[in-house]
Amino acid sequence: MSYTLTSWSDFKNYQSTCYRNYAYAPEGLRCIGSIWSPLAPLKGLGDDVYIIGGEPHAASKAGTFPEEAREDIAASEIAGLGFHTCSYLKLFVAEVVRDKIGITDGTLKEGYPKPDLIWTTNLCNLHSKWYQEVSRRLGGIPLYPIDVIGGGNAEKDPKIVNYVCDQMEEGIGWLERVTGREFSDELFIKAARNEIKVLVLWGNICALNMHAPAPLDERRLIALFPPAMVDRTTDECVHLYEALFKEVQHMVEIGQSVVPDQRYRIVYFGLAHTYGHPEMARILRDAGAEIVASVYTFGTAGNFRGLVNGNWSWKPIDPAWVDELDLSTRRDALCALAKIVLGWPTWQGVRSYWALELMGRAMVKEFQADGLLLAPTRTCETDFRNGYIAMQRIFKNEIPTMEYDTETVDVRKMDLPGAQRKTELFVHLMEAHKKGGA
Amino acid sequence: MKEEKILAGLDAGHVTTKAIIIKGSEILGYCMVPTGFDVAAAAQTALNDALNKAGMSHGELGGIAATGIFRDLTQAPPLNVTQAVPDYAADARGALFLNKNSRTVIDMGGNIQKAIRYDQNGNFLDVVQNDKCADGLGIFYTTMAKALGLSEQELSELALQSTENLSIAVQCALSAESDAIDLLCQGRDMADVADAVARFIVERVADMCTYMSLTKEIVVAGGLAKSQALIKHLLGLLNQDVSVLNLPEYVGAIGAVMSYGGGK
Amino acid sequence: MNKGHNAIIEQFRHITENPHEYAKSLQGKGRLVAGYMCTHVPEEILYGAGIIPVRILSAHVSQAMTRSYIHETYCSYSHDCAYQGLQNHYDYLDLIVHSSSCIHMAEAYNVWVRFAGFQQKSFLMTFPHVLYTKPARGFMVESYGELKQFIEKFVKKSISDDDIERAIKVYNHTRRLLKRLWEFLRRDNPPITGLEVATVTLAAQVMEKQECNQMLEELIQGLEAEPGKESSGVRLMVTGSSVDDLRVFDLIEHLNYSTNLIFIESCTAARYFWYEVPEDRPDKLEAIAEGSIGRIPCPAKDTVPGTGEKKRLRFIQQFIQDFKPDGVILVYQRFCSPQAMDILAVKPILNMLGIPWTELELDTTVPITQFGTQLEALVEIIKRVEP
Amino acid sequence: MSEHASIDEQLDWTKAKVIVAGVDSGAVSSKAVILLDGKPYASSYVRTRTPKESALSAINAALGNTSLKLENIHYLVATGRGRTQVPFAHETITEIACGAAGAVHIWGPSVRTVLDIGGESCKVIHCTEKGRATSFLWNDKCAAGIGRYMETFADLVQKEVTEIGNIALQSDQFPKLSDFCAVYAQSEALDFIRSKVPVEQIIAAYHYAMAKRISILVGRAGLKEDFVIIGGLAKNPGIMHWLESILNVSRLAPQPEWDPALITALGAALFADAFYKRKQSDTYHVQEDQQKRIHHPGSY
Repeated sequence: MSYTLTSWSDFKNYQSTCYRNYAYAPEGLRCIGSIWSPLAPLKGLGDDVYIIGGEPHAASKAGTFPEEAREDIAASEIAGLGFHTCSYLKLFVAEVVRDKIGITDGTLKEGYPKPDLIWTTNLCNLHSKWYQEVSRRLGGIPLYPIDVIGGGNAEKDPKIVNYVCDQMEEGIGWLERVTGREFSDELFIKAARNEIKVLVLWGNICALNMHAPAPLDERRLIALFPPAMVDRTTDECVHLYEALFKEVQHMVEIGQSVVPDQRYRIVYFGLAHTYGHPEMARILRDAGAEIVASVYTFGTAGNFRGLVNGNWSWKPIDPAWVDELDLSTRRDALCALAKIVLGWPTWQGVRSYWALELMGRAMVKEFQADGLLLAPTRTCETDFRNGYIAMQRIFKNEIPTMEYDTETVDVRKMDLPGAQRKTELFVHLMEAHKKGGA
Repeated sequence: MKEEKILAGLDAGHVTTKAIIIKGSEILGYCMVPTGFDVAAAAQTALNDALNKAGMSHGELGGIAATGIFRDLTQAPPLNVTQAVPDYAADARGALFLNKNSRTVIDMGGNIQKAIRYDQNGNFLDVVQNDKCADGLGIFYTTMAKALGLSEQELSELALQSTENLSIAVQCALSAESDAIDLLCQGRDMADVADAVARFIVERVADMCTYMSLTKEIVVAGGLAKSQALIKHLLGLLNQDVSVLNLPEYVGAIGAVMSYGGGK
Repeated sequence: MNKGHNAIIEQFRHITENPHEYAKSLQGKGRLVAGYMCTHVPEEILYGAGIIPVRILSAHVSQAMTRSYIHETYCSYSHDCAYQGLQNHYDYLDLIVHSSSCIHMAEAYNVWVRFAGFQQKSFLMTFPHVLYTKPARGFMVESYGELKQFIEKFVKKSISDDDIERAIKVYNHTRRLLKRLWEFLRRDNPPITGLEVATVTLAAQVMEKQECNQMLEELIQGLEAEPGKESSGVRLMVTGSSVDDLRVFDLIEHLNYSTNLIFIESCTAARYFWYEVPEDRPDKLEAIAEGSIGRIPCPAKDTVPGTGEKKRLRFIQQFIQDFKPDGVILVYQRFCSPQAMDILAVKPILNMLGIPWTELELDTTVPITQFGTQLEALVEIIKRVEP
Repeated sequence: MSEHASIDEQLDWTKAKVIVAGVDSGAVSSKAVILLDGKPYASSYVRTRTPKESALSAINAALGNTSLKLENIHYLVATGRGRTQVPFAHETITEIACGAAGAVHIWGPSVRTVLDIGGESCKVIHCTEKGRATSFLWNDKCAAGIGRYMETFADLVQKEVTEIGNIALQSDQFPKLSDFCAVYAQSEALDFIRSKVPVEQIIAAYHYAMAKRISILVGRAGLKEDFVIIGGLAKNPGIMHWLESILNVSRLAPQPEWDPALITALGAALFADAFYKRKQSDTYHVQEDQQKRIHHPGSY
């Protein structure tokens, strides 16, 4: 019998509340930017700072309003964006162009709520250009991009950690001057500890999937990680994930899972979620094939042991370590935050193919995978789609490996017919592999 | 020894539907018709024509095995299809039947391309398929032949006479077609343009094949396999020995029969 | 034009057509040669250590086979550079150096290191993506220091401040000479064509700079004394991504109407040399960083913190003011996102300046007659051709 | 589209003072238009194999079995992608300028935006009331070949290319195909067979997808009314219907006596007429500048 999570609706409400606050808050500061940037510095300006992150917003808009999303993307191409630019970007800028915003509670608000400032990063060389376009179209919104460089082992490289800390230090000065507000170190340090706590907790929740049966599957993880993306600096967010962590630990103790039939455990490397498409999900479910580990949901908002003397490990970090962290000064908090962000698997895999390979090997081993599903995204600059090509070569001889040809939110570029053929084949290959014992 | 059963193989593909009649390991008759967006009708016509060519009637069939992307659509009455086989499984079996020591088949079909590695019993071990931008290469080859006012065979023969190595965009059929037309408008020799078109198609297929370790004895199936110009380039790009199966476009249909117990 | 500088231009052209032969001739004289793909690599540090940096350029031959190394939605420039490595065209290089560039060129570099045998003879220098902050400057200087240490180990001898200063002066001299060469095109009837200047600039990127400076000085002296050509045609300026396919410039100057290619704002032309490193500074790496920050920014590294402004647009408007083009040609690599997002902002500026423009989408192979039609249509609009 | 040619018997070319012609050597088809003292006398539409050969067969088809010979034509302007391959042309002008001139000549001075959907490319041209092009936008590579692939699609559904446009009008309920490029739309259309989508709906979906892609190009270039559509695909009612409904703008009604595919060739003939008259009155200085034949760029 499949287990149903009790805290499911709290997650949905938290995300919708964040969006409604951003869209309808009568006063306070509206801030947009990439969720790949450290968010805690914004909370040093006060409790009334409402955030929308570009990527989760575009993803949830496409999920909640598929037809609107299709029109958004056409509108962005009419507005002149490149035909091959990132479709998250197109969808996000299109809401500015069409002057309406979609909210995860299913409502569409006419009139795009203009942000007061943009706090972003430069993960791919497009991120800052993404928000340059929003800033330009809304008459010049102040924008601060943090260059996080990324790359394997970055969180252990003092040069990169200091570089990110120095930029955040300068950024805090900029925030004060641009908003005219006092920056409260106390609020910032509390927000920083929450942010680090949520990221570590999420790592712990994901790592529990190493068990058999894995308590959660990728479809649930994808729905449970947005709050950690949209605003992970609040106490409620920490409580949400602490409650979820307890519940999932309990599921492991009683051997329960949201998807009990796990004849085939799949590791998933990719941003796009074509497997979530009803047709693909049906084929996998009918064969008892479940995605138990994914670099996207694990690696976008989760921290793990990571690179330990040359090898990657998806084992979690003890949440208690976060409470004992000495964050007495602003610099301590900044450095701890920089290390956590630089530690994200997605940050490390983008610029270092060797780190991505190590992550792939570790995930296949630690989560006892029967199959590896790769989903390179057609227009995403950050996506490690080159890494997938090499991974396909490495893993093809070890376990069944299948590569989709897909896209984040531009359904026109998803190869759904091909994904269907490849999913059927993927299941046959796993059956043959298991039977042949090869 | 019991009289061998007479079996029919149906391969319902995106662009063409193939039918073949086999008794034991002897091919009696075959026919190919355009699918034309109506799989049941195409399957019916192909099977009837194949039976006529084999001089047989529907009743004498011991069973019909279907494969191809639309295999389940052929199971509509009046055809009583007894078994449906995935296309990659059928390709492997069919290729092995036509060439005993082959271990890899590259199927260059009308809309999709795939490469299959299999063991000595014809069980598939690994399969790679093309991505969306490489869809429709077979259709593109026919379009280009028509654009140059040639048949597909003539396009291949013309390509073999090419003297200069021209490049056209490698992304997809659309950009290749637009670049090929551009070369013509530059006054380029048609043979060179035909050769560039052939090389583009094969480059797209060959690069897909490098994802899989290509075992010795590579054979080629699918409608495009009949064009020597393509095969010449495939040899060059894979720099491995490659041979074309006879009746290359019927490999799937033959494989369907073989995986249904035929060919003993 | 007298035979003198025609011969020199021919020498430059020969080098662009046979870069490998030229590089091997340098090795024949006992010099070490290092390749680079992204122009943020500080060539002065390599040159100071006696290594000759040469730019890795593409060959414009279709290379579908690179789709099993680099995803197909990467720009054709990255595919082509990767293809050159996989085809072992550059095996003779003693070293390749890369700085964290746009992700497409980073992947081209990765292919060389993983699959083309450059594992042991390569160095990746981390480099900032947002250049206009104080921390970025410090990060750059630290990165240059790391590169310097690596090179010193590689050549097994230390690089003194004087070595780097000499290199800075030689490279600044090349930059000044190239600038003077391009300045000829500001005249109404320039003594040299845009295609020839582009050819010389491309050759300069693969040459030993002192030898290049001598040839440039001789060429410029010859051109000083040269009266301009007869009536000059429509003045066209190119701006956009890297273009190392000289056929595009050849086409621009050989349309059905007489046209002059008067400027190319691209990373294989102006963006490569339109700056100087401050000389005789106590801290040489600091000076190189200051020079690098003052360059025309690459679209992948062009965000001014605070305003989110694209600094490159200031340079483009300045070039339009100085070179007075009648029309602008926007070139962009297919699948290049940073460039596509810049073109979006350049078009309104050109419309406000009332300068007609057209876009050319570059790929491995370019549709010459379609481009020819677009360019001639642009000239017809400028010349107000009507029945 | 089948090849055709037509001649206006009432006109007698021997009495004409000025005989000019325009040849549009397109990627998919070649067209020719002959004017006698500015009045349309003959026109032709032939399929292109190679531009050189097809341009000649186009002008010969237009000349037809009249006694008018190629050498009697005072001035001939070639246009289209293969215009440099037309040896008997006095001059070449791009299809951007010719499209604008032809459209304004037919539909009058209110025209400001001309959409030219040829076999290979798709261009949006802005022009003045005098038919002079002021700006244009060419399709990107992913939108190439929409015209050519319409014919390929017709072959796939085993129908005439002139038929499928009307069939597309029969259904307005259909699942959506990818409208990013013709290859995606074609491959997804083939996959609709799996879910038994009726052929009429698939044809309508394909037309909607192509119209949507073209509408994005028109929106990107900017549409100022009045709006006209020329080029071979303008004869496809399905594309026209969806294009107008997506853009929410109606084009000026097509002129019954003018096949939209011939308008660019007409524009070339108008240019030939103007250049010939100017050459007579010798007031035109740009002349020698445009005489320069095209030089073939370096080898590949």
